[in-house]
Amino acid sequence: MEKTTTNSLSWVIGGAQGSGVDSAANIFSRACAAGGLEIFGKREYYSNIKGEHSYFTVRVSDMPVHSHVDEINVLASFDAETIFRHFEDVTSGGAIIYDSDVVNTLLSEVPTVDDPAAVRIRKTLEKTGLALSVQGALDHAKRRGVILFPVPFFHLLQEFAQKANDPALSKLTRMVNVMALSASMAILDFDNEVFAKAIQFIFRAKKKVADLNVSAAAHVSNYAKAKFAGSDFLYRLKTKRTAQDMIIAQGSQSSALGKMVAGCRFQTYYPITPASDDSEFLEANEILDLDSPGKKGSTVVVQTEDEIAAIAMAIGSALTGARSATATSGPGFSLMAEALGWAGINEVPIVVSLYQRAGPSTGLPTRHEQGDLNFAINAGHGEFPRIVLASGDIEESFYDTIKVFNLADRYQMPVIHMLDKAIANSVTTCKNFDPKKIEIDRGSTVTQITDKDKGAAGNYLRFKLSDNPISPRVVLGTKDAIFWNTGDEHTEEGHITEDPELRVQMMNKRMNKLQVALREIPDEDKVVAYGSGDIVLVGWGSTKGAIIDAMEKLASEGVKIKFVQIRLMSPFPTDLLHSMLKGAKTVVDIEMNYSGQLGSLVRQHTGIEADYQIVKFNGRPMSLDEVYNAVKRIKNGDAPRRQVLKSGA
Amino acid sequence: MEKTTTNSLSWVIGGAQGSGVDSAANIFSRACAAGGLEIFGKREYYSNIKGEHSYFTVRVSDMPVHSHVDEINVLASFDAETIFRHFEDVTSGGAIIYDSDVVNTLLSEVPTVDDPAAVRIRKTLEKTGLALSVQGALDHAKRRGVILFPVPFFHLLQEFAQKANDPALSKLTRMVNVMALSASMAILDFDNEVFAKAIQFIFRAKKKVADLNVSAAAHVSNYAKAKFAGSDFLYRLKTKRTAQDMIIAQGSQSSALGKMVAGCRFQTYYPITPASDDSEFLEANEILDLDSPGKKGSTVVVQTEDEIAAIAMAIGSALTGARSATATSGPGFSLMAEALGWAGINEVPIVVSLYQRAGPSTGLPTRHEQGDLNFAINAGHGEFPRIVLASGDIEESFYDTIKVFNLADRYQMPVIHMLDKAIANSVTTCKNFDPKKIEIDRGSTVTQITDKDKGAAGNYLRFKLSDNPISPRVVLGTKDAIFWNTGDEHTEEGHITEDPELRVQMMNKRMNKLQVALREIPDEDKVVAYGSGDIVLVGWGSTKGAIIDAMEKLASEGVKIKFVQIRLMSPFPTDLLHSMLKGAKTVVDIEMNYSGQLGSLVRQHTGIEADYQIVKFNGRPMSLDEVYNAVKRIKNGDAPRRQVLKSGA
Amino acid sequence: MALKLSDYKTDVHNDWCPGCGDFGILNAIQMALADMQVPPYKATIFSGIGCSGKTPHFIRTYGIHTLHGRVLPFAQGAKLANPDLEMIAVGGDGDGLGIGAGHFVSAGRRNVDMVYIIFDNAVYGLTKGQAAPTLKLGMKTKSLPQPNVNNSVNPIALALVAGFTFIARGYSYDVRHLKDLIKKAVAHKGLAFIDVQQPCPTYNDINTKEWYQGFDNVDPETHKAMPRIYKLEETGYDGVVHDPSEINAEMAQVIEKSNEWDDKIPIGIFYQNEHVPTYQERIAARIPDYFANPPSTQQIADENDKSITNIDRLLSDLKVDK
Amino acid sequence: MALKLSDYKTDVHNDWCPGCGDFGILNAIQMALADMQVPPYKATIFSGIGCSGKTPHFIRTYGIHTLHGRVLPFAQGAKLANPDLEMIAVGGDGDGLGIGAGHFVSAGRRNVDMVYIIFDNAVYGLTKGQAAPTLKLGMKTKSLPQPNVNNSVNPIALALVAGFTFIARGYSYDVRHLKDLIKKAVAHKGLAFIDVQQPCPTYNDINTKEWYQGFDNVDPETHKAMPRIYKLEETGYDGVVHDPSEINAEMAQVIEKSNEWDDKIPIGIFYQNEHVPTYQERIAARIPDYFANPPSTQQIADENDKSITNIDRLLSDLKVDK
Ligand SMILES: Cc1ncc(C[n+]2csc(CCOP(=O)(O)OP(=O)(O)O)c2C)c(N)n1
Ligand SMILES: Cc1ncc(C[n+]2csc(CCOP(=O)(O)OP(=O)(O)O)c2C)c(N)n1
Ligand code: SF4
Ligand code: SF4
Ligand SMILES: [Mg+2]
Ligand SMILES: [Mg+2]
Repeated sequence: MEKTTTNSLSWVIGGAQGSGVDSAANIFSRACAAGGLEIFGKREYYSNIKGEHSYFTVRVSDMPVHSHVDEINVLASFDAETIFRHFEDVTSGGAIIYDSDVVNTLLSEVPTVDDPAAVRIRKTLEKTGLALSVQGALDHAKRRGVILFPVPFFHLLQEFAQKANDPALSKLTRMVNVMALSASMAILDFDNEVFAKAIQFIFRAKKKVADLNVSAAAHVSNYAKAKFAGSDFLYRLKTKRTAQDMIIAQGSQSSALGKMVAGCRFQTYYPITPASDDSEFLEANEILDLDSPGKKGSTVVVQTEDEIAAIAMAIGSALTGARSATATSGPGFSLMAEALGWAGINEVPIVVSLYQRAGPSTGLPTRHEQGDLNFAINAGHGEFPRIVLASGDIEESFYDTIKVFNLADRYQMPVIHMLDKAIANSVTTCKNFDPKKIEIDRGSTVTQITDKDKGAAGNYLRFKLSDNPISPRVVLGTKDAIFWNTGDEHTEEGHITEDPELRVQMMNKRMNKLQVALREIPDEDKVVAYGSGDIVLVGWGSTKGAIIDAMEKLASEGVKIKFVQIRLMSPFPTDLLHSMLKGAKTVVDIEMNYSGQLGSLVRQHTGIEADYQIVKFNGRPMSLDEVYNAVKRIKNGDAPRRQVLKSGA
Repeated sequence: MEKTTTNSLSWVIGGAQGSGVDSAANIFSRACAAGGLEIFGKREYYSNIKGEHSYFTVRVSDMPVHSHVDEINVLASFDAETIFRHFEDVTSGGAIIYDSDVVNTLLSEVPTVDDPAAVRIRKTLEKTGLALSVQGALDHAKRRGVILFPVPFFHLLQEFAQKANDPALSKLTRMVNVMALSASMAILDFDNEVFAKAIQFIFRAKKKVADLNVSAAAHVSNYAKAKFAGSDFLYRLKTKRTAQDMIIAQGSQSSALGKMVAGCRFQTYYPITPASDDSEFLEANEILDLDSPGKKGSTVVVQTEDEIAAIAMAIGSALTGARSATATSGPGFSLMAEALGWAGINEVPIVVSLYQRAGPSTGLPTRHEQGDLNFAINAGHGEFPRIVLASGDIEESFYDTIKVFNLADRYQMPVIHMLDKAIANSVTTCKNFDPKKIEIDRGSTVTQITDKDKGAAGNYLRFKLSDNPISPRVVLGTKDAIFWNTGDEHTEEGHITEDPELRVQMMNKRMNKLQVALREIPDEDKVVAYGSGDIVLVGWGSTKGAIIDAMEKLASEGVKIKFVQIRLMSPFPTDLLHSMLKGAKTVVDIEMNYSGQLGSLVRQHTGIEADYQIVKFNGRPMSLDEVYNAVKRIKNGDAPRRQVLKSGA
Repeated sequence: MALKLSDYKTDVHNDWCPGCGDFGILNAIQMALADMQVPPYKATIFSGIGCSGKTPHFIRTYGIHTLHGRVLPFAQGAKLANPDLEMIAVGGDGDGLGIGAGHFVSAGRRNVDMVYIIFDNAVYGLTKGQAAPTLKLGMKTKSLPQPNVNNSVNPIALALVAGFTFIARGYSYDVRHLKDLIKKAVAHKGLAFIDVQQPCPTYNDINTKEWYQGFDNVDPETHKAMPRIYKLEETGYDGVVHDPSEINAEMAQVIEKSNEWDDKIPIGIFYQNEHVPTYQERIAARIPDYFANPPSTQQIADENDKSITNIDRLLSDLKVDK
Repeated sequence: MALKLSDYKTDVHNDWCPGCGDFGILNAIQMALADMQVPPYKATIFSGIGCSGKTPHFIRTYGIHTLHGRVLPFAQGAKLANPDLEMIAVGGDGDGLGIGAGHFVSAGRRNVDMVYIIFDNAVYGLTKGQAAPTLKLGMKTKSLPQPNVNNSVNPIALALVAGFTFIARGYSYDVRHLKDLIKKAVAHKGLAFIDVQQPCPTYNDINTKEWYQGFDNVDPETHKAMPRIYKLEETGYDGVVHDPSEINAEMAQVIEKSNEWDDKIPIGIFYQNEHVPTYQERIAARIPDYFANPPSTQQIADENDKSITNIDRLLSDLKVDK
């Protein structure tokens, strides 16, 4: 590689949980974004509080990016483990920034490198006859053309303390994260000022910490620029003017922000990764600004004793008219199955934000998978209507959140909003969210009861049978509108019935709402097609980014494919999908689970069986390269029917 | 009707819950069976303890019967409501036995006749200008050729008391059930001795009660024979020699009996209709006879605090090597979703007997539906292997119960045994169960650990990766075999791992077991075909009886159809089903739910979409006539794609 | 126009067994509502699943018949979203202390201002008489194949430890006394619990009406039945925590009284403590206008269906050019 | 050959935070097992989900890491199927007293002969520091956006009311004392509960090691920290129920002691009552050979794989020609 690569790279920072990997990556991301660049970042970590290896990948570009790549161009590290975990992925011409004090650390001295990983690393090093140490790993990289940037962090910290005339500072090893970051910025020749501002921003709650980090960063930067001047390293990040109205959106906040805008005023939760952030963000911002100045809104966020209580409380709240939701992940959702059916039979609008993570059971609790599709569609005994909508990325998830509340109100049924760990733990630059874009639709409601709403016995008929399966809704506390709810089959008033005819009518009423929904929901909320071509990738949820990016890469090579993103998972948009798949020569099911759940669903509803399946279930999201390669193989005719993707550390 | 109909009729007894309808029906069934006849009986009742209408239908024949019919040939009653509920269904030439004291009871005077039913009855009576009273209903029946048999129960009771010289007996109104039964037996000319013996048998626990009932029955019988001599009623029941080795099997006991034979020694449950009977029968018979004389076995039955504890305890027990199960219905099963996944990832053999009832939510808790198929197959977040087997009738359910334990052990996974209310609350004559027919297969187990079972570190490898996805199982307390279990993804030893490669290997290992199971499970446990013909009915579970009986009736008219009963619901027997549906001109999906869940499943796996759908979801099981008529319409080409069956009171 | 008792009755057919203790509790609730003149539309009765779970259908207020064991979370959610409504939760002993025991304990920690009444018949009625959590160890009611193998839970003591701030016991055949308890429970600021001894003539042949009346326990001198039920208030017992410092003594007294059984069964108020802030008050400490503007009544959109929530402050933090 | 402490250790990397109180509990369990010379294969450690839930992986006995909140049902099921094995259940306070509170109460009713240890750090550790059920009302640990809105549950009192027959509190930095408690709990006939005060240095900055040691609570005279932790046994406290008649007094004393907090926190045995039959004994009362022939070891088939269960007696009742 001779030419400089500007504004297109994959940067990774790694370190032990709790050592500031996130902050460093946030600073990096924000700095790039503030420098007018586009980024996509994602976080990987163990189910652990302190000590296990975590890392953050950020891809930067001039153009929008929606996914990560397998390759690393710059690896910023400050511990031994990060080298061991990632040295093989750094590209020729790429950089490894590392602590020069850890080079002699042996693989066997890092207890957090678990057996299977250690075996792999040992093999790689042994094959090339290198030492089973950081040095060996670095040598391995170097041989492949990676450029090494040793940084004596401890020594620099001491210098820094001396300079600042404050010996205590030399103990502030917590700052090495920013120091490693600063070294990357230095070799990338990133704008100092923008960088400093980003540090200030991330630490804005603690001015002193911020200032200290800025100074430490500058110190490292000076060292690195001096030391590494003239290196062969040719990646650069050049800031530009920022586009107007761009934000750097956090996947952990988009749904919560959507809930605020949607008017969700009651959220329950029981802590669980990666769903808790949604609730915690709502709680931390429980007092809401309103357009009417002087007035405030508020969200009551209740941490419940378990997920059964979480959904039950949210339903109770929904009955009073408050838009209500709960957020959870697989294990919690399993516990909600029963109450979901209660909401279904009683036609209660309620939103469940389901943040998927890798199962089954506790599974890989901090890792990624789309394994809950079948379950979300079928959770709960018996048959009742529900809507399941899946968002493909952070931006979608904001708007979808508003939409799911509308759907819940309009069709009076539980709505499951499918998100996942990949969305929740990623960050991206995108257009600022527009809170006015989606109107609030509370569906058919009554507040003044007239005789026509009442039955023969003079009682209000909550579940009135008519041509319209959607009977207007009232809320608890409405005058003249007393009704009953029961988990049993009910009469129009809501009392228990076991009458066989009424039973059939009520089943028809409830299930027919799905037909209405299917008719009314706009196409773009059902299925969205991107591009065109003989090969059609059918996918859902957070694989969208990698697919979109791979499409573009393929297109640049003249390979045109079409991507069909299914968003409405239930009721299934059979007809629309049919029309979109018409003429497809090769249909490819692509998703993040073992069994190809979407593929089965498509076949179940349309009869169309995918010709190929691309699946991944190792807990790591799909990369651009993986999708690209898998499609390439299909294109070239040398793909097996099922490709199992396996990248990711 | 001129000719006598011997040994072929449909008899119904009705009355308030708690008034002895069941006992009367049990006596009737046993008497018929003891008289060498075949019977099929089924019970319908409200979710109520006392007072609501319940009834028992028994079909009797010389030939095996497997279902009920819509028509009633003899209606035995002793209250007003039974007349109101059933008078329209009694056939011309059929009989109504009723209490002559209730004829003036007005429809409006029976509070347990709920609104929708009352409206329908009123309409019927008004249309013919009849009084809105029992008399009106009787007149209605009479006009249609029904023969009326008024019996002055109260008066007869007094006579009986006088005769016995015990005035207190006149208060024993609890005996009217047997008295109404006795009146039926009298007009059917049933053998007195066999009848008396049946009464003695049912009340065998209370000799005095038994004797009293026998005498009261005789008293009524004498009265009826004298009073109704020479009536036009032409149905007769003629006893014959009993076939050898026949039993009268109760659906509520067959699975429990199977569990005893299977060696299930630990069962947990939380009370729920209609599943509790299974556990209660096990508990009531907790001490077990063994073939080795002098030795006893035993079942520990634990009533838990909820269904989550029920499945968790059963899994805990299974880990010690005891064959362990839990039994529940929809709501309870919903609560088990999470733990099911734990058993799946930890490869624990465990059996869940799932007695379906009508959902969603509390639904129609004492009524019938096959609404939990999709849920059973998909319950629990993430992906893990499970086997779902559905029994078609009482006899099958006994043998299947033994098989499910074998499957659980052999494939080391949770097995869901699908039963339902229709099976649980029915009774039938059938060949005696053969406890030796199915061998006990505990699968691959180890008790002596050798070095080959151990890993590099000298630890036993519970989840050893090898060509065989089924790793031999040991139980807690085995020497030298310490292992770990976790809901997280695990290493071969059972420790937590987040390694992406190991993850893939473990997922493959677990899921591959399903392929092995699919290969090894005998065809007759996957799909069973009956008959042949262009029209192929595809069904599952307890609709089997009505379909088999309808097939026979159709065959007698020269209409030949084929019935394909799917038994293995998951993993789905795609290839076998494919081969069985090959050449089918018309495929008909027939099942007891709203959405045709089996139909979707068939399409999902085979691509075959049923041409017609016959569904029922009013809470009442399908009758022979309904199936017959629905198929007839298809045959005649005047059937809509979807036929919704609605019979049943 | 004053509301009458009949205004709280529905025309739904009541299918409880004849003589069931549930009738008394139903009457007491209706009488209490009438006494307090609660407008029917301002009250909601929540219930669990069981014979007791059918209660709301017989009361003409809003009625939410929820899931087995989940009545407390449903009711708490509703109450927190609309603190203006009167929420009364009812359910069986199996419902509340078996499958629902976790919610019971957690509700105590919240102290939401509402009432919870348990219909305590010591059996699972609607599923045909299995042992419920309040059935004593070794008892064999007629529907059990074997004597009960579980120890009974003590609902009063459990409520106390869980943190309920009003704890009482009623008896379903003393309807007026029970009605008064319910009124006091509704008036109480905080989470009120009433454990009602409710004979189930169908399945519980041990704790029958006659047993409560002491027919099996005849005074050898007077030859009269010695009723087991007696009223705490008639013995000078005072369950009110007048000052937080009394807590230990008060708790000890509650535990002791709650352990009385067999020959003497106290009814009345065991404990009342209004020194604990309600959950609503705790919310209001964080969200100042919570009572005036609770979740259920907040305006969320303008007349053009545009959201009126303004998230600019939060979005501005995300702006890249910040 | 005597078993050594190291025989109870696995080589699994322990990823608890440095200084976590969990280490002390882990050591105490291993030391207790070694002291008692329990053969590793004869013991199983069950756990829930949380930081605490990882414990079994560090102990070389059978280890079953179950689901969040469900450790007690899993462990009870195993113990009842094989009463010969030593079963120790462990888990977090969120696990056992939040989502698992219902099982906690119900386990008390059973009194299965086993041990349950709660790692009581007042936070949900593994999910990053949310308030756990034992965190006091109004406390704001560093990970909370707002002070805790829930009242805390009192695990000792809850265990008492639920029916646990051995109730103790330990402190994770007094490993020897805790080890002794565990040994006594194992020796106890019935369900034993140990609530272990376990500092979580990462999320709970209130109930820290320093706080337990009283560094914030310096004696104005001696200028020495006044440790909060003290030992019940050193005060002459006797928690043993020597005779069932003492129950009321004993319970009152437990409640009072369990309410001590802030300045004085007792550890040691609060309560022990061996007059209550264990669940195993209750089963044995119905199934005489239960202990000799429990579910886990019953022979169910002969050498030809034929079932040896004989249901002829039951089938003969169904015979039509009977
Ligand atoms: C999850 C679940 N499990 C089981 C049931 C079945 N069930 C219905 S009522 C009932 C018990 C009722 O007993 P209790 O709560 O004491 O009320 P009671 O009938 O005695 O008033 C049970 C277990 C259910 N509806 N849902
Ligand atoms: C059903 C379910 N809900 C939520 C979670 C997420 N979760 C994992 S650990 C944990 C809390 C742990 O807190 P605690 O029990 O106190 O244990 P600690 O980590 O403090 O030891 C939770 C809620 C889960 N695993 N399962
Ligand atoms: S079973 Fe018992 S509790 Fe239920 S209605 Fe009958 S008497 Fe009442
Ligand atoms: S988070 Fe707390 S409890 Fe968990 S390991 Fe760290 S210090 Fe221990
Ligand atoms: Mg009860
Ligand atoms: Mg904790």
